[in-house]
Amino acid sequence: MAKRTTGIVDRIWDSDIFHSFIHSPTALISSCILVIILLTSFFCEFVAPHDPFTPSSLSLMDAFTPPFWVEDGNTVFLFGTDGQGRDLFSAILYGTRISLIVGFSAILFSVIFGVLLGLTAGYFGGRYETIIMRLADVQLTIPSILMALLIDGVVRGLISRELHDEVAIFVLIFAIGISEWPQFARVARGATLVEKNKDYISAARIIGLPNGIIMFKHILPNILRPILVIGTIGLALAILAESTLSFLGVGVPPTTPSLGTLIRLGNDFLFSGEWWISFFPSFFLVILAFSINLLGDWMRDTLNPKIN
Amino acid sequence: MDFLEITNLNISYLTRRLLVTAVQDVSFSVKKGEILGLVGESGSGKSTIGRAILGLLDEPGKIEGGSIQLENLNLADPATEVSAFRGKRIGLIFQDPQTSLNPVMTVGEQLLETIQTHLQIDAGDARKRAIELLDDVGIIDAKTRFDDYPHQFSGGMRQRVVIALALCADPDILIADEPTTALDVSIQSQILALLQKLRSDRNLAVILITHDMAVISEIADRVVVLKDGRIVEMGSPAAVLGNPSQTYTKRLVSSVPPTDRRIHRFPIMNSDQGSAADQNLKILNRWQLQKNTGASLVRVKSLSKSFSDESFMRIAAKEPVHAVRDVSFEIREGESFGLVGESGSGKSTIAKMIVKLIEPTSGLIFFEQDDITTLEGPTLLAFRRKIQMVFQDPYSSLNGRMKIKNIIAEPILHHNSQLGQMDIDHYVDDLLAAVDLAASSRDRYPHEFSGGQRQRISIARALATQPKLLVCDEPTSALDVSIQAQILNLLKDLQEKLGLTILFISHDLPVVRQMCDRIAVLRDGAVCEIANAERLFDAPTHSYSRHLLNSMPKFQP
Amino acid sequence: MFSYFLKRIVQSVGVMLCVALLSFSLFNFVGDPINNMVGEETSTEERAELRETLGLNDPIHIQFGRFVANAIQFNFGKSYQLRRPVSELIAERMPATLELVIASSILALGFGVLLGVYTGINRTGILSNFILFVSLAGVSLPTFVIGILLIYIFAVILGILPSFGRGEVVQIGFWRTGLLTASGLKALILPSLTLSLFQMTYIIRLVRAEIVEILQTDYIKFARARGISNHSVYFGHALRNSLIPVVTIAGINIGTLVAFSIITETVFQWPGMGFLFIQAVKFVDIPIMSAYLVFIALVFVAINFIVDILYFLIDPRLRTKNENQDG
Amino acid sequence: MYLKKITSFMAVALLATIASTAQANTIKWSMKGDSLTLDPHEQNEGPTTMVSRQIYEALVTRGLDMSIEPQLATGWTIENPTTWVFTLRKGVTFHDGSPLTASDVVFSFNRAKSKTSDFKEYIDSVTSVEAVGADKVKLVTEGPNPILLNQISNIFVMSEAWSKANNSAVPGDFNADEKTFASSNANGTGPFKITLREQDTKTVFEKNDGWWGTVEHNLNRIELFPIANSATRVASLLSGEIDIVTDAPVQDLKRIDSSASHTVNSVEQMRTIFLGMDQGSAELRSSNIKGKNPLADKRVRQAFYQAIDIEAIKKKVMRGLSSPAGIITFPGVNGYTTDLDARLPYDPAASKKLLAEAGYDDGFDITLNCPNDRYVNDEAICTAVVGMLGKVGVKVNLFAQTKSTHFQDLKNGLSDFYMLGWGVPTLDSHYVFSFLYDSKGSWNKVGFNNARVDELIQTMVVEVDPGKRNAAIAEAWAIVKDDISYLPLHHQVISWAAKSNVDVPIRPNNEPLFRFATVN
Repeated sequence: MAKRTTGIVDRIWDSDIFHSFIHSPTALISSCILVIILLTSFFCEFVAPHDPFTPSSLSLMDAFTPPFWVEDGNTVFLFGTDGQGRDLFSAILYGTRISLIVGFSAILFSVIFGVLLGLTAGYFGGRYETIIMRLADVQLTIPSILMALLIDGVVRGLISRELHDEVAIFVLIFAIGISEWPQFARVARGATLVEKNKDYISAARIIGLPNGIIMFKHILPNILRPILVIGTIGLALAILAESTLSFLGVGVPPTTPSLGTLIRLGNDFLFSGEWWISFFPSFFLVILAFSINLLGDWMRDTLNPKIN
Repeated sequence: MDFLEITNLNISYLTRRLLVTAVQDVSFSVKKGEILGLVGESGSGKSTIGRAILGLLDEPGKIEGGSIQLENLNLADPATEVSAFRGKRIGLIFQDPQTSLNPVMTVGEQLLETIQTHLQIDAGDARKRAIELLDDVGIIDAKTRFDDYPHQFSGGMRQRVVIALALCADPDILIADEPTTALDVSIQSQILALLQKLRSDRNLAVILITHDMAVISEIADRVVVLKDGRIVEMGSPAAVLGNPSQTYTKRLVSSVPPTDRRIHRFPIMNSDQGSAADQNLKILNRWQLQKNTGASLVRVKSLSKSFSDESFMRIAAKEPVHAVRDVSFEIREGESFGLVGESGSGKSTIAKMIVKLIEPTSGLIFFEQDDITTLEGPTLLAFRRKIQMVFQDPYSSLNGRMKIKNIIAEPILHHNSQLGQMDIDHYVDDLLAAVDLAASSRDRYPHEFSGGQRQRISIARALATQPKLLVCDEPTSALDVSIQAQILNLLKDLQEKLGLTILFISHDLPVVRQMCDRIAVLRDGAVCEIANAERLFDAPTHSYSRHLLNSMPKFQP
Repeated sequence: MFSYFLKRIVQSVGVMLCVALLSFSLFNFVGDPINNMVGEETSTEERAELRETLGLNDPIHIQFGRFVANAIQFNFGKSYQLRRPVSELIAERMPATLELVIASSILALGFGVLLGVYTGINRTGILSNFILFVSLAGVSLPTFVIGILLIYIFAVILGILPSFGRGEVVQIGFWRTGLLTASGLKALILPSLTLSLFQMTYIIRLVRAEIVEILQTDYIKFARARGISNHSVYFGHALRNSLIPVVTIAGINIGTLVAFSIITETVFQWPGMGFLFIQAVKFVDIPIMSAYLVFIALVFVAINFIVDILYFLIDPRLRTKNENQDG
Repeated sequence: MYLKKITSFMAVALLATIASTAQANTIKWSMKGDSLTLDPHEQNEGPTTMVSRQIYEALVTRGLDMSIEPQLATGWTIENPTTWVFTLRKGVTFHDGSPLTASDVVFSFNRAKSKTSDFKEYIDSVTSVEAVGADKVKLVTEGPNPILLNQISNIFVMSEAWSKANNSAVPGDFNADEKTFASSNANGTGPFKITLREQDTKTVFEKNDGWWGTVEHNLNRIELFPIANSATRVASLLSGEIDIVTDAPVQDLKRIDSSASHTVNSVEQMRTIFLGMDQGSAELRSSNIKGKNPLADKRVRQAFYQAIDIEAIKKKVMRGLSSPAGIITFPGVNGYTTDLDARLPYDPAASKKLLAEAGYDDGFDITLNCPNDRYVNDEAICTAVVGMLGKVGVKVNLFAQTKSTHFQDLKNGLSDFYMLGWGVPTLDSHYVFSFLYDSKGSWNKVGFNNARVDELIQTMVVEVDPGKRNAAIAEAWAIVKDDISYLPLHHQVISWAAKSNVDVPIRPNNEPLFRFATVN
């Protein structure tokens, strides 16, 4: 019966992946949560009840309003406000967007970079491969967080402090991205080595196809699955890395806070009873990372259980 | 009653979409001291039965009904603690000796462990017994090999170790699941001999599960033929294979390549697919046929290839492995030339060099008049067009992410890009027709096809450039005999019609005999003898050729 | 085998050189080293003089050579910010970090492998599913959040564990240890737990995946077919084969812990190198940064080397030459 | 061998644990940063002096009530306006047992005047120091100095013999990283002596049994743990690991106070927080207004002033722990009056109007430079200011950074609009004027330049008749207040949080005096 399927829709509907997806509660729930978070945060201008980042719109007298269900909280500020009278709910939406942007761009950067190097290294082999892979080793020698800190430090040294705040985001993206590429390069290379020795590649070469076509038309589509999986898990890690750096105060500036920055700012109020200021951003961060991880976990099990 | 009796066994797998019945109403029995052959093509459920007896069915396999009576115990009954009998009364041998031993334990450890699990004897005795076992299965100087790790044994030796392990608690019955499929013929014959010896020495009951009629016909006392989980017929090999009563068995038997004579085509009985012979080949219209002069198409002069891994970080380089040593031969237009040899004989390496996948270390290869090592640019492209290849593994030889039409159209486009979309589509259809595939296949993906169909597809792809030389590297060794017969027929037809020259590489002597006009026998990368097929099989001159032919299992119904 | 190790050593040296080059360029190209060393009032002549005496006019490769020579003696000059020799600063804080890291690696590896094997063996059990779920949550919790949480619960609400510092320390030679006093050990609990949690959950998942994969191999099936008891199948066969990847993980794990100690130390006021490093980054204190970088690299290289040796002990296929000529 | 090592470890460990357990009356003290050096002349910064103050003593000092009282000197006579003679206390010994002599005092003054000393400014008016007999010291100043006693209360006395023996005769140059023995060791005459020093980690003081004074404290031991992370600092106070925190974050005071076993003491600190507005430059660096300087227009400065809702800042940011300021000086300083300290009313409407009059109907851009780790909630205050100015149409970009770089920028004149806090160690208005209003004042970064004020400042220096001098001060204040050359925010209130059973009297200069502390 599998043979009769033709239309793309049918094929998807029929595919085991889709089937196991709609039959895996975790995958469904997590992806629903993700979709919601993505939409709300990317359209936060329209979703958010307030605009938390134009100072003139804030009123200091609103500061430290607790969440609406706590006494003397009100529904104007669902999750209450921070020390500047900023609506936490809105701030979180905006913050989430920044975290996501940084996470996505960073992972995209490292995927492209890593896969390109890994693919070519695996395909051409020889000296080139050795060099690339040694580079990857050296890169791996420097843990991501440390790498990011270093780069941030270097940038601080190179450009003026005012400028630094403006480029902070790009520094973050680059820093996190550059420190993640080796794992993609390794996986891509590994998969390439496997595919490269399969007969369909030999066939392609006997036909006389140029290397470029063989690599990108034949090999690349066949090694995307593992990349996708570690990419997803990498995304969660990237987001956490971003928030960690922001927490350490070397991330995005407080004027446009990411979740990590919000947590850092709220952390000062942890003992003063204004628990919500640090709680909600942390909560959102964990939910975000968690649902991405759940999805990645499910992918790992269905797409290819082999990689770890 | 017999020692092991299986009655109305039903086994089924519940997959996501439907309940697959793997085994249906199977009943047979084994006596002590007899070898029962379970024979059938892939999917016939023969291995499933083997596993079921040991209660080792893979998830989600389940015994639905029937009984497996080991003397007074019903192993099929979930209540009985089957694991208590594993290894103790029933031994199991796996197909691939490479993977069935734990790589990080010495064979000694594994033997001792097994022995002491079943027999209450102290380490000393256990060790003594282990070494005896190794002796029995023919491991030379077992005492010292005792402490070696699996990877230090050759494939044949490993399989002997596996057998020794299966015999640790000397069980009354041995289930051998394709015990020789992964091995070379010469080793295969030794292992089979060993099984026979053990059977008689220890009065073992042996269930031999295999797809290889020849093997069955050689050593089985009784044979059970399975198809789709049902028993087709059973009895003595002579009776069942000699004059089968069932059409399926007939077809099966008839598609086994005979070793003693060369037949023109394999008789395909009520085959679901008609053969290319009946219909006229549309691709002929495109094919510019020229008379085969019988002049030499490929000339190989003292060809050598040695592999040495050079990574520039390495301090001490290993000494290179000589895969091919000073090989010379020529292939004439229109003939089909065979390269035979056991694994590691370098036959595939030679093929790769001829199709210019890898470069020779030394020596020359001429295709038509030009030295292919010098080719590049347009001349290389022209060469590529004239020589194509069909590979062994039907699963890895097609890009799973591409539709069939694109797979086949790719070489066409690459070699004459001026063709319009229409022409290409027609061409693809014609090619599909040429290999007896429905035009509807064009929009499907490889995973939707069976192994045989995939081989047809890769043949179609190979034909797409209208090559002169078709290199077939073990094109059928991954297929069931009946499918193999069809593919071989197809190749024969195409060669006839299209005047193809074929370089046929195989380890399977009967197949080679059926396919090839001239044959080169290879061993450790060197040519032993080159001769006409008939001559070689009737009167081999080289000792190794003789050895090969002798150890090749004869299918004599 | 010897040549193998020789090769590894050469590679390690190569890696170290690369890292050295990195931190060297940090030194020379991030800001003007002179400016970082002297105050504004220093005259241009003095600067030129200093530049000469520091050999900043020599060709770059000579400078690099000198840098490496110094680095080997772990001489990275003085901290721009704290105005003290970097080697001294690092040496002062290293024990704290190492004790923290070692403690948490023991936690992470111990529990990680244990639970990993457990969940790998009974894949369907409720408990193991629970463990997996929790572990996934663990991978999603940023270290600093965990830290804050633990402080809040154990130090503030329950008040049973210290929330900062190392407690009473004992000086032994240059090493200042907190492992020998009750309060020192108590102070170690929260930070090491915080630090290990992320890695632990990570290891659980990796080990599990490994075990699951191995349990599907032929030799495990064959072992079962021989009637080998579950117990020895799991611990005799599966575990031993899963050791190789576990060792790799362990290696990387420890290195990562060193890096992540930065966060933990900030949250728990742990007087270690990470804390020092964060300050260095904020003040662009290049000497500390590059020294720390080299140190980390050293740790990693050392670990990798040990891992390689362990491979040899675990995997016979590396130890003995492969005599199998067919296939 | 190996075993031996182990056992010796154990022995040490045992001792350590015993030591740690067996202490009556210990105070565990914590603050954000550590003292940068133990050398009392090497570096002049809050925490450093706070530590030195417990170990070292000066000729005169300020008591709990901040009034000048004798310490190492029992009394002094003013022979003529420029010559002071101090009589030394008898029977004073250093921690190493050696007695205090006049030559020690002379040595210390010269040491404090040496090039590498960070305290030389305090006594740059002192031209000569000499011993008169064994127990008298004569100070000669250039010109009369009404605030000499204030100044010398910060000059600690060291042992000449000890310093020379440990080649610490001159303080190391802190900025050039010269460390001397005295930087990490101490030998004073004070009520406590250092027994353990781990920079940035732990410092242990023990009771000096040989102290000359009458012991009013009941401590055997003080342990100082610097904790940078304020959350951790509070946590450790609440969890009882720390007895007193001398810089508790205001937002946590409520919670700390609510805990039964803790108390919070607050007092107005001798520091006023204010904003500087560059009115001197021809053009602002960070503004979109080119060719002229909006802040040069008093109306604009007043608009800024009246746009700021100081009460909101007090309530929300400072949690009530601040007192709004009208001038940059505080009660207790000579020249302070409550009338001067009254603010212009908060009035956004008026503010808008003023801007319009000045021709900035739709405001302008400007950058506010702000420290983020110097004053109580400094960054939060700035953020609030940004919001409030935004409401009257001035678009302020906040640039907050760590104190060292903030002050650098300030010193290099890179800041148009900045936050600064000012204390008055001498408790005399002159200190404020000479630094902030003198046209050549080293901290006058707003380009305030008023000939009359410069005159008056001169008067403050030379005028010995208190009446005339105070008149000058009053006039000066009137001028600068009217000019709104700075935008005063509030006087900082400092709060110490401690366990209820620990009593350390709080002082407006934020310096604890543990010799008055008790534990019960």
